[in-house]
Amino acid sequence: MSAEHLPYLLAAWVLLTGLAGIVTSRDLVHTIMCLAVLQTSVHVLLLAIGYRHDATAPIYDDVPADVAVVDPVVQALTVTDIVVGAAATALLLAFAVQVNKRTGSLDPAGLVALRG
Amino acid sequence: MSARGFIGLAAVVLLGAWLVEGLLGLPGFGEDAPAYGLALADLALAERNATNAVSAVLFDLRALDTLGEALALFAGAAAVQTVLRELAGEEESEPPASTAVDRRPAPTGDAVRAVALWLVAPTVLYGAYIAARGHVSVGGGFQGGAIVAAAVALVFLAGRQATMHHLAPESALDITESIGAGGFLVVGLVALATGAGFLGNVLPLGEAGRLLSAGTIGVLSVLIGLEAASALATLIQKFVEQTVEIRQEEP
Amino acid sequence: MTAVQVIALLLVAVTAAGVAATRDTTRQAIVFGAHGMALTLLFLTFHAPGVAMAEAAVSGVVLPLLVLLALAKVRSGGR
Amino acid sequence: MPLAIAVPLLAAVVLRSLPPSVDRRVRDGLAVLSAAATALVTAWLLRASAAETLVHWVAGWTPREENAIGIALVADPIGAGIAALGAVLMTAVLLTKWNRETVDDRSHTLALIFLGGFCGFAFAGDLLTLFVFLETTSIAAYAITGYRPQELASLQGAVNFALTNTIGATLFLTGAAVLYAHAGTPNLAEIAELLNGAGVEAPTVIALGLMTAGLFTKAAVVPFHFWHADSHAVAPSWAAAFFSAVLIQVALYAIARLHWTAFAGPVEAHTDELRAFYAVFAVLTAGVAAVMCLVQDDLKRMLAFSTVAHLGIAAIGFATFEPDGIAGAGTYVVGHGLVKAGLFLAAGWLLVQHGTVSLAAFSGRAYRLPLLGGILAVGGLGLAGLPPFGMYTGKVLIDEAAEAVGYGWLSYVALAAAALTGAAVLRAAALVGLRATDRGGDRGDPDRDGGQGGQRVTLLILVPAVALMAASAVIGPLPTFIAAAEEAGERFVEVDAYVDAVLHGEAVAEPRPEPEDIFTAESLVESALAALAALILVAASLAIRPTAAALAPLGAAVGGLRRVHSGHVGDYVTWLVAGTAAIGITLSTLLR
Repeated sequence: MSAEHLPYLLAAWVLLTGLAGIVTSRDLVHTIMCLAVLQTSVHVLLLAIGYRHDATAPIYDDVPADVAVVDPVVQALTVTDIVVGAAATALLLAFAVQVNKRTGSLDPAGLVALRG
Repeated sequence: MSARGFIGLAAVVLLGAWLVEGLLGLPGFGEDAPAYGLALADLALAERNATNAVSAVLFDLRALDTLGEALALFAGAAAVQTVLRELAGEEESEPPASTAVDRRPAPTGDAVRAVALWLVAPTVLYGAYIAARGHVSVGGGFQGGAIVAAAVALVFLAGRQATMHHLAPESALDITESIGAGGFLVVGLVALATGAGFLGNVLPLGEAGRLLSAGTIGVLSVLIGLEAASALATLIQKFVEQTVEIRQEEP
Repeated sequence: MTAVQVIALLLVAVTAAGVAATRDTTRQAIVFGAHGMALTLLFLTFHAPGVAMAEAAVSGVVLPLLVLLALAKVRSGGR
Repeated sequence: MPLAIAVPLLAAVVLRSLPPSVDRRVRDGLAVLSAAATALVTAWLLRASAAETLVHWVAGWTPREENAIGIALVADPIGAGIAALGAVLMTAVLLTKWNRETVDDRSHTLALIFLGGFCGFAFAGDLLTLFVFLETTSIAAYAITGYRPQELASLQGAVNFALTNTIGATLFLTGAAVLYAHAGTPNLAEIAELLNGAGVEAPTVIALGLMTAGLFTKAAVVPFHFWHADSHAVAPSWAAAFFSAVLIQVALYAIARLHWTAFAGPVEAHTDELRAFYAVFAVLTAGVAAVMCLVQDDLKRMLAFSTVAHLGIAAIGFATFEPDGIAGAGTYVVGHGLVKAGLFLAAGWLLVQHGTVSLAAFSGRAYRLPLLGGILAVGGLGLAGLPPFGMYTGKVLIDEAAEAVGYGWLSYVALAAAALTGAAVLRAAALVGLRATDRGGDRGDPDRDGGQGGQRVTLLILVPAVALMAASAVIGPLPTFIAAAEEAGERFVEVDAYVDAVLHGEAVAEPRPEPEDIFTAESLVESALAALAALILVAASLAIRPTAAALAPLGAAVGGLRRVHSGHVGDYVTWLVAGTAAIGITLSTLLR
């Protein structure tokens, strides 16, 4: 283990804490927040992959054009994924609100309409 | 803790062990970035006169991905509208203005409200600015849209959902969102018709660093800004509506 | 790696665990906002100012607000 | 190819922005027309791709010095075929919705976004694009599933679906990111070229493991499958008809595509181990789902489990790593998709006209529905693998591929799974169509057929249902279809030809193989036996007692299996995590 891999390990840590939160969760809103955290893990990973030392942001408005920059592709993907992830989270929250309306609780154990 | 908790945590630990072992085999952080991304960063400036390479990737080089994500956002907003509408009691018509004022939720401190309201206009302007200059400097449509949506959140904090409803009724948000996503598609199809390829560039490139430069990148960025702002505002608005509904029911 | 990067990484690690460990969902929404801010800082150190901007607006403002609104709905009787 | 993506998406956007005053016939017409246009475009692409692999560089960014710059859309017969299947089915299901939705209905918008994303996914020649369109289709699909939030079951299905699949998507993207970092490019052809001969390295294993786990979730492979039955039992029938035909199958397609591009080089030396690896999951999927299918009372949930079982059979075809296996899997998916969509539409008709799809409810009714029973029976025989349906053809090809690599026993697993699912549906057919007991508790009213638009709804739903099944029966024995499928299979596994076509602009025309003779005595006898076994099973079950419980001869074991399908999303995620860990550790061991 070395400092060189710390950002990757952080991404794994965030992924795993999100999963751990979900499997132990007894509240749908709690589950959804953990899912939102879990999704940020891949943002960390993507940006860490695109990063290189001694480079600058891929935006040239106040730096010379021949300067070394980091990868813009992973940044583009991350930006879109953050916004779309928010939409997915909002959809799940809307479901959760509805579940609460039907069962009066947010415990997924109360969802017993489908089984077997 | 339940049995599921224990088994689940054990599985998570197992997965973690495998993941960590594999990730340690990756090349070290910051040693090198993918060649593909670096090549695209060069092309953005060299061939599109775009000083923001991220926007060049989003709205030209890999605009198809952006289209896919934009439509996912579009679908998400449309879905939340449908799911929460059922809850609102199937009532579609807008509430009359007089009752709408009474639907104010928690009393918010006057100071908070004043500050929030004062912040709204600059925030919206800032968001628009970010979206419009996406091809030149930091930011772009998604960021601008998100910032405008944050402004909508400020209106809510100011306890003015009646105002919010007035300024941005659901039907209007539907339209602006459709203009954003639809415009993106139409620009892409126009480019296809003119032979530049779907979502290709059809406008003059201008001079790098100027507002009118980088061809279609700026146009698409603004359209995405519109789409993202409307979609996120729709989400906030639908959720606000829910809480207001309930508070009104309380004695 | 710079010192700021390491600090930002640790902040993200702590806040992520915080979100998963916080059982009270109202408080969790606040911790999630903090997680968003830690990520914003991290992304700035990764030379991704645009991503940081989106992260701040979405994870810092929009998502916590949506969660609090959903909770307000749930708490107020829920049906 | 961009048209296949842009047309449905544009129609979706327009549909949402139309003012409420616009007549619904205009809306329905626009939706059906755009889906039909997409079907035409994809059909044309399918035809054109038979001659050579079509490559389109989006926005005109062609490769520089044979390095990819833009996003490549690639159409080969398998990819174009699944896109065309999706577009045709979407057209059919939208037709069944004609004039039946309210004006503020968003289902058309969501369905068309799904279709556009689906086409993008089928044609993607780029790792990141693959992810993006996976996301687009998924969000649209979650939304459609949770579309009727009045019902708790609907919500439960949608929550389970959205949560597990979002985790799956994140796992996939994590793997894709690692692969992108490792290869330095997201273009699949270029990755294949760069990693050719690279051997297995740590990032390859991580990428393969995570992407496989993510796609297994999307493909509902056991033990990642739990969300599937929950969501399909509650999704509107028209959507379930469409989803069950292509939603999970396209994920299997992606697994195969990745195997024969990005991972072809690195894992070449470990082909045998990987074959066993995939075969285990395929057999598990076919077996578990077939048993679960048999013990369901809810017709839609039964059909959902049968879909998973049939995906397992198609996965057997993939796991052989033979061109014929791919051809067989492709044929099987097409044949199955048409029949299953027809069955779901029929179930939807039951729901509309009789308000239930519970078999227990039907077994007590005093009247019969011979027409519907007939449709279900034909579909059941098709599922059991009887010719002339496309599934028979597919299975023969899969059998041959399995035989060729020394996995001949796999064909018996497929046979058994097909017979079990066929039996389940045949039993439903018998209960709905034949049983006319006069026991009390008659909750149905035969005159209800006249209610809710009666005749017209019947025509609108059942005609497309029958037409889809007939299509499956027509293409099944068609020699040109079989030859085309075999050629498509050959081309699918030719990694070098794919790379040449995408990066170097070299189209390769392969000689067309002679169509396999699928009507060998052995295959015919086998399929007849399967159908017979299914019939006997049905007869026995009906003779004993018409309840689902009586059909559980393995008692405790089946009971345990059913308890595992708890409906609790925490359990599902636990299975998902455990499955991912198992995949990862197994791959690390196998590929050492």
